[in-house]
Amino acid sequence: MTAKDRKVIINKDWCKGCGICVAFCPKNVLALDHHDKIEVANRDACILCGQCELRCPDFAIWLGGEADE
Amino acid sequence: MTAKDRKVIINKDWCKGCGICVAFCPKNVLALDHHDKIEVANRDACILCGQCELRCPDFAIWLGGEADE
Amino acid sequence: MNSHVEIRLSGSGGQGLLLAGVILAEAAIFDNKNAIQSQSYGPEARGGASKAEVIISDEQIDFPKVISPDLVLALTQIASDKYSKTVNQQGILIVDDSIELDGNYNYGRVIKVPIIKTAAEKVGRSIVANIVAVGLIAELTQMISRENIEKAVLSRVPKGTEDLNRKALMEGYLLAQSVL
Amino acid sequence: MNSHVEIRLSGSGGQGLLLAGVILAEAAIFDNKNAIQSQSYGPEARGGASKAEVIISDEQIDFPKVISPDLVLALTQIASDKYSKTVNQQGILIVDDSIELDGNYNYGRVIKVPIIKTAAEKVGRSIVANIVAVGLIAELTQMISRENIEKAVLSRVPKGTEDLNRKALMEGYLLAQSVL
Amino acid sequence: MSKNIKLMQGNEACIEAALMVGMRFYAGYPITPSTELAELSAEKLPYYGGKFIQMEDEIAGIAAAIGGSLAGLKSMTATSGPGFSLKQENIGYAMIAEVPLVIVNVQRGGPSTGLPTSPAQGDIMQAKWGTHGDHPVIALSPESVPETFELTIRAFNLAEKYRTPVMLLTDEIVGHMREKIEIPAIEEIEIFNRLKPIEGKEYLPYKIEEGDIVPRMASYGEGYRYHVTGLFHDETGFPSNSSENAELMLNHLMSKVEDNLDDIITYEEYMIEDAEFLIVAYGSTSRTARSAVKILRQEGIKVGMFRPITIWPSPEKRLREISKNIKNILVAEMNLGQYVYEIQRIVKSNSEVYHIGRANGEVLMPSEIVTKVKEVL
Amino acid sequence: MSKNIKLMQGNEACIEAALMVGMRFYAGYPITPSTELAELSAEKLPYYGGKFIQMEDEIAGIAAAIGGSLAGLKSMTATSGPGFSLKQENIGYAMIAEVPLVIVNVQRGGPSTGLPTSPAQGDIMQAKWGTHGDHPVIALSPESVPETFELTIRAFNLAEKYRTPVMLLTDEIVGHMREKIEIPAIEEIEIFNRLKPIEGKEYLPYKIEEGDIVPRMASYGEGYRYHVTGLFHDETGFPSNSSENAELMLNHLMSKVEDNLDDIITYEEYMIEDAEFLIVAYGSTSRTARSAVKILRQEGIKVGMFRPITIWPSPEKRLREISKNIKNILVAEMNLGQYVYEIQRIVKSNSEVYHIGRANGEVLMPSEIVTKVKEVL
Amino acid sequence: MSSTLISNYFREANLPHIWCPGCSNGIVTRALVKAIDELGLDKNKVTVVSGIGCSSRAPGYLDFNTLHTTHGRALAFATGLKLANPDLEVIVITGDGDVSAIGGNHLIHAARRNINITTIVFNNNIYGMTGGQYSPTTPTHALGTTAPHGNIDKPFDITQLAAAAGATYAARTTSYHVNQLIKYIKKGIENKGFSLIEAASICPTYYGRKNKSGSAVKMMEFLRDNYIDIKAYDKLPDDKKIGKETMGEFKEITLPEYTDEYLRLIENLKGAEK
Amino acid sequence: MSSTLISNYFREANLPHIWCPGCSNGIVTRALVKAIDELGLDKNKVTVVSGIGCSSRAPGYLDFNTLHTTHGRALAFATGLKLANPDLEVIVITGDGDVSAIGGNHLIHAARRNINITTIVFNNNIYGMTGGQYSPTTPTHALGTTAPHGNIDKPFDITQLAAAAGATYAARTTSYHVNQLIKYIKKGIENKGFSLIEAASICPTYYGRKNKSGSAVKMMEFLRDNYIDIKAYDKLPDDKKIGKETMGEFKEITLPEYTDEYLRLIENLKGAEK
Ligand SMILES: Cc1ncc(C[n+]2csc(CCOP(=O)(O)OP(=O)(O)O)c2C)c(N)n1
Ligand SMILES: Cc1ncc(C[n+]2csc(CCOP(=O)(O)OP(=O)(O)O)c2C)c(N)n1
Ligand code: SF4
Ligand code: SF4
Ligand code: SF4
Ligand code: SF4
Ligand code: SF4
Ligand code: SF4
Ligand SMILES: [Mg+2]
Ligand SMILES: [Mg+2]
Repeated sequence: MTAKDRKVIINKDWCKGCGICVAFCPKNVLALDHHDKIEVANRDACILCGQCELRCPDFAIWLGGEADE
Repeated sequence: MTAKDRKVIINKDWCKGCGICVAFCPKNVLALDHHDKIEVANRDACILCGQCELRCPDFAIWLGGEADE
Repeated sequence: MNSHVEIRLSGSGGQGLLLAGVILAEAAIFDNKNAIQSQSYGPEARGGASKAEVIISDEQIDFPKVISPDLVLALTQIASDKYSKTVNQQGILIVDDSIELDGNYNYGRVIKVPIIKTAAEKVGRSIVANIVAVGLIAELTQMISRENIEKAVLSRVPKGTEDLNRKALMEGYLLAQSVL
Repeated sequence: MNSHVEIRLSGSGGQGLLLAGVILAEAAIFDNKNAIQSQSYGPEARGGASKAEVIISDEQIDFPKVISPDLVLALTQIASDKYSKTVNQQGILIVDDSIELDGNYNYGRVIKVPIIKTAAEKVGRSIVANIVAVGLIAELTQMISRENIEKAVLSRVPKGTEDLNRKALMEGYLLAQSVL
Repeated sequence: MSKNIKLMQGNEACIEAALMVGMRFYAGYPITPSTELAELSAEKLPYYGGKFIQMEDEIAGIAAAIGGSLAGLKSMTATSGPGFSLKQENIGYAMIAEVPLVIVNVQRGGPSTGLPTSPAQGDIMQAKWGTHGDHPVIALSPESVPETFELTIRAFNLAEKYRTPVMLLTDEIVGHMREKIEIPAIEEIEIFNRLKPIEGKEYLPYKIEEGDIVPRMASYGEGYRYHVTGLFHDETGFPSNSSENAELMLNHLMSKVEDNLDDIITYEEYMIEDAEFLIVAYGSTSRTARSAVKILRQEGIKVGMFRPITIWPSPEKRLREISKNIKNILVAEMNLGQYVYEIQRIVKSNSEVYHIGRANGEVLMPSEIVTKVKEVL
Repeated sequence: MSKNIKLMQGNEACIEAALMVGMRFYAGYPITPSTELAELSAEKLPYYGGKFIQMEDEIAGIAAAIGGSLAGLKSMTATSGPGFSLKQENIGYAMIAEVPLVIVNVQRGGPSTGLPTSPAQGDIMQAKWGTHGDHPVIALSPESVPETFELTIRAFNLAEKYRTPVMLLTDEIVGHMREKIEIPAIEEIEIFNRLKPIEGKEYLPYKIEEGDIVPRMASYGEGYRYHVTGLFHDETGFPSNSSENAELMLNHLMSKVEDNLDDIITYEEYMIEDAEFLIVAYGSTSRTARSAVKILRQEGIKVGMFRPITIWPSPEKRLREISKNIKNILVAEMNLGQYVYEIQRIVKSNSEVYHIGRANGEVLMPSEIVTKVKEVL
Repeated sequence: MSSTLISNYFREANLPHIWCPGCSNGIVTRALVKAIDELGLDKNKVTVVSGIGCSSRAPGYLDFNTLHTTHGRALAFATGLKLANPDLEVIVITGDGDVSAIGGNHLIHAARRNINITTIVFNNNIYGMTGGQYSPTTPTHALGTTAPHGNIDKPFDITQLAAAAGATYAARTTSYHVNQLIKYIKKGIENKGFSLIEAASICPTYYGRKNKSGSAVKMMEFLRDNYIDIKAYDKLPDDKKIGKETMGEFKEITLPEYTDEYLRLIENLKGAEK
Repeated sequence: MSSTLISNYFREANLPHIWCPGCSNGIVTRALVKAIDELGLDKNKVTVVSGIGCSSRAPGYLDFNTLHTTHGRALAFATGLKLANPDLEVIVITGDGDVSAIGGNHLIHAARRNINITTIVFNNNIYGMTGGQYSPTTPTHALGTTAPHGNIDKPFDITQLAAAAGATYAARTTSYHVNQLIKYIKKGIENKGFSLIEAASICPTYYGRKNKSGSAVKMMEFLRDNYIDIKAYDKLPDDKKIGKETMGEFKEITLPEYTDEYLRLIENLKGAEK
């Protein structure tokens, strides 16, 4: 996988809606949906910095390849 | 009791013959007898410094009044 | 209802069902009945389904746990899946209207009402769904006097929230009347 | 002596009576006998009287403690005051010559010899009084072969002190002969 | 006086009672399902001028509580399984030093960390035999919230009267359930306070005054300047190695309990007059058993229940007597067989003894006891 | 081969045997009268490539020993009364996690610090019931130095075979006395090593393979990467709250011992063929008892001795059988009455059970037993 | 579905974990795994030991040799494992209560021996597992269920305590500063001796609620805004220090390691008479 | 027959004591009593608590309220006594094993709380009572019955450990430097908070014999010649530091005391609804 193929991937089942990734994303890419689960609201803004992955307590968001949303 | 009346007093029954008072008496006043019990060998040299009393582990020697040897 | 009623309240951790159970039990005691309230502890309490149980009786209560609930309340889908089927055939199952029940199963009398929504929209705070449920249950079963229900609610909720909770209770009564 | 002999060795903490007991027991075993050695622990061991016990027997030894000593050794006055009277009437009491015995008491056969002095003056080290005592006891009782006594002594004393201890043993034998 | 009726948790009732009987010192370490005892003590004691301290572990908890008692305050510590194991060494200390103390064990599933949030009655034998050496044990086991209140008071009174640690063995069910309780007025409560030294008389800390059961107890700081040790000691409190003294000391420890069994032992007999079958149960399980008795009686089966309230010392005399007329005894407990050993010992060949128990975190159900009784019959 | 006969202390024989059976890890904390076990391990283990560590306390001692065992080494810890009390929590851990381990308790006078340098048999019941919750216990009690050797080997073998902590209960007398012992050649010693996972087969750490008694045990670091916990767990080793699973797990723990009593239990019968009176004694006290039997037999009194060598589980079946033909049983032990409870339970009304005991630091004398027997007769 | 890091090192069948929403235990556990991954350690040698507590549940999720012991005793068990088999890479996961209340003694002794164990302290300043009692690191005046009138205890600085007891690597950071945390954990594992890394953590459920600290996000912001590198902190004027906490590497030295010394002892005795 | 100091403060009926010839336990115990005498404390309030060990036998000889507890637990018992009755002047007598091996946790927690207890550590670097096993303060390479091949452990500095854990007064001297010892004990008692005074001591019977340290006199000379005041020590060139030990006052600060804080809590709640 090349860096180019990487993107933010989420696993809603594991997300507990704490909002940490949302709050500390430098580019406001993320949001909670009305079930309080994570969603990628603004993928284009993402700079693949990985802050969300570092701080998600539930391993529910990461930078990787393939997975469709 | 005035300071003048003070002298080295010993309680042979309690002495266990460790020799500590003998070794650290600055004036070589003390000695162990042939039963390894403390005795005042040279009372006149005593300067009443109290080092012996401070270090006797068995409370067998002290500066005080009255007691005859 | 009977002189010996077993109630199981279920939902998720933060919904205050323990408090609801305590209020029901205390109100029963104010009514000169006997009552026992118990709950399940354990990892279950962190996420997953949580339950609180109450037994109300005119007699001495020996065995302290609910054996065959005469009334089951379920506020979440997970709780409903786990506990709805435990209600006895003569009993009442009360579920929030957001819940889907397994159609293949016979639950006794089912009452499906918008408890959480009522709390959120009519009272203004979804956190008081538990008190709405208390009002609903009290009114449906007619086991305990309204007076003592209110007394129990007011003695157990945080200072400053009395009006909110009185309102919630009232909405519970109304919900009950809507299905009576 | 009997086919079952109980020995009590007493003195003060530093006199090595435990070692003496161990040597006697081990020598007995080398002689194909049974033997048990035990001692008293506890604050007693710090100052005060100390004792070591040995049972030597041709039979199996059941009860492991000395009940009625056939031989008591006392090396200090305190030990003697405490233990000399425990020797049985057919037994032997061995005391160092520095010890005064209670004249009103009947101890069986009393052997009073200069054990410590012998060690100090004849062997040159009062610390080997215990080995002098071993030689004395072995020779007096004739329970164990000299060969095995010596073997046991040499197997248990610190390296480099063999000659000293052999000498002490010899002096013990001689002391015994002096009273036989 | 209007009745003071409340809905209360077992653990709450315990602290309520403790405060009323005069508990003024609590030292412990949190552990489920006993934690409320610490939390409520922390909350309430300061209002009474009493002290709560959360220690670094359970060993320190009981140690500090013993210290509190020596300083003159009625003291308690509480825990559950793992913590009870850790406290064992110092339980023995309190016994030999004769320090009044109440130790609560809200039992949960074991061994080890086990099933921390589930009820069990698995520490029954441990309560008696958990610390090394020979020692007497007083342990009480309540079946309800009101009885938790009652027995907490009794535990403190026995502790003070017999100068010994007293254990309150409850379990997760009794500790956590809420039930109706009538709190008596303070005047209605019988309170026993440790006897203090006789003024003007020479005080030997371990000498028993004529007519007394145990030595009188001065508080540290009151002017008596005495010595307390976990070594065998004589009347003066100083260590002694003499075997005669050891015998005296141990005999006193044992006999202060054994000579006063009638005062210490309580039990309940339920429908046993005409019973042909006896269920023995204690603590929360006796509620299951009572329920089963009712069901069986309805079916005409002559069953009764014997419920030890004082678990240790066991109600040996009475139970042996009853057993003479009973063919079958079923011991019901939330463990794999503990108190049943004691029952077997007591009834000898008088009765056949059966056991029903479980330690999987689930309570015994009335129907299970009913079935078992019928099986035996 | 020439015989290897030595004069050895009980504690010495224990370590000698442990080294021969393969003990390679010792973790403990010194306490009289068990200290020689630590001292000898410290001295000798490094020569065998084994490890000794003096931990900060007894709790850490057993914890580290469990760690040593999980890492694949045969491990032991040793202590006396106060330390045994402290180890209780982690004894339960080793039981539920099924970790092979040998725990030696060289008994001294208790409770508490008690009589630290005097012998006693006061921790007999504690060995069985000292930790919280339900659990099986295997405990052996030697009466002599040679038997200390023998039972140390047996303790390790049982620990490895049944994946459980095994206790060796000796006392100050057996531990400290020197006696004749013949050390066998290593080839003559039967050694059991824990079964390792079947290669190539999926490994579930708590699954019992067909034909096995206990789950096979991988060492940490061997590639199996499994989980061990003190919580109730299932075959996978992971915690489980299900009551069905709890039942399975506990049943396995209990039954691995209870289903193999014939393999685990040993005892000695001495002159019981024609005996009308039976003395039950164990450990060093059985030497007093044997002596008393000989004296009484000389006087024509038909006395025999039954000596449990495996103390727990108790030799219940055999003893109940014997008791059918015995009117009076005297239990002799160095405590105020402990094993006698078990004997009373076992023999029911078959025999009258008497007790002679003491916990004052003095051993029971043959003459005392003789007198007591005559008194009863 | 999860990242390769998670699927490589976690027992996915046991996920999702039981920790509360916003609990930082997951963050720190992931940081540990990331450090292990970056170091390229052999999974079969990595051995993770814990005591009892919310944090101590972590080993159950990790695909290594894992051991969940009794409350407070993790380091004592770990010491046995490490000495018995020095090839194991032993890592201890523990909570503030586990390691500094009931387990305080094992901490200072493991540090004193300088045994090669890396200890990660999940310090949320509270007993999470039992529902919010104050711990030895709860700040003075803070609330806990056993400190309903405000805590009068003074808190330990666990990192400095470990350093004083003999740890050869001791560092603290927070569950906000995750990259730093990963770096410290790596250094701790690489240090041949006793290492302790304290991760200031959050328990929104008990500490947060009781102390009105706000949401998990608010608590993370607190960590971000109030933890200052020790060197920078030392330069602050006294009034600016108030309310600030320190982080950074507090100790990093080299001393003989315990199991090494033991192996040397064995080596020295080789050939000697037993 | 004895000095007035002894007859005023000792239980003479229990003397002579059981300690070995030359054991410094008697020296340190007398120093404590001398300090108490000079401070003019009320004997009825002085409460001396110990654990188990040779040193811990001291309370039995002292005419105060005395408590001989279980091994390692003295500070936990003492904490209960002090909190239950803050009027008691609580002094703990303990050995290096008692306070820093099995009792290490209670030490750091009593220090952390800054509870007003004065702890006197009789540090003879060995377990005397049980016959010479190495302790957490036995120097590396020294011999003990459980370190027959030489100790591989690193020793604690108990005084500095207590200081790091929170003690507000922490000082060390030796049983040779008795006047200094008396002075430190007095300062420790006067300090309103947790104080620890370590007295470097000698055990000629076990430590001495095993390590060929010579007679009690020789061991006292060692204390005299090798303990150097910390300030002087710090100024020494590195090569001169080798083999030297430090003494002096390591910490002396003022912080709120635990029982005071508790009494304040009670005061604050007065009149409030229960
Ligand atoms: C011997 C023992 N005492 C007490 C407990 C109860 N207990 C379990 S975890 C815990 C405290 C946990 O706090 P911490 O170590 O800070 O972990 P956290 O839950 O905060 O992650 C306690 C008191 C126990 N399991 N065992
Ligand atoms: C729980 C427990 N473990 C072990 C012991 C045995 N023991 C008694 S004193 C002691 C060590 C004493 O050493 P230290 O505290 O340094 O005192 P010292 O005798 O050197 O003055 C030990 C290990 C005990 N009594 N209790
Ligand atoms: S990778 Fe960075 S920018 Fe992209 S969503 Fe995550 S935190 Fe935001
Ligand atoms: S940090 Fe993780 S759990 Fe929290 S909202 Fe984001 S994805 Fe969900
Ligand atoms: S007082 Fe001083 S000079 Fe006199 S004997 Fe004592 S030490 Fe020597
Ligand atoms: S110091 Fe004391 S015990 Fe030692 S020799 Fe002198 S008087 Fe005797
Ligand atoms: S209680 Fe606190 S520490 Fe435990 S999982 Fe929840 S947030 Fe985390
Ligand atoms: S053994 Fe050592 S510490 Fe104990 S009394 Fe003797 S010299 Fe003192
Ligand atoms: Mg925590
Ligand atoms: Mg010491």
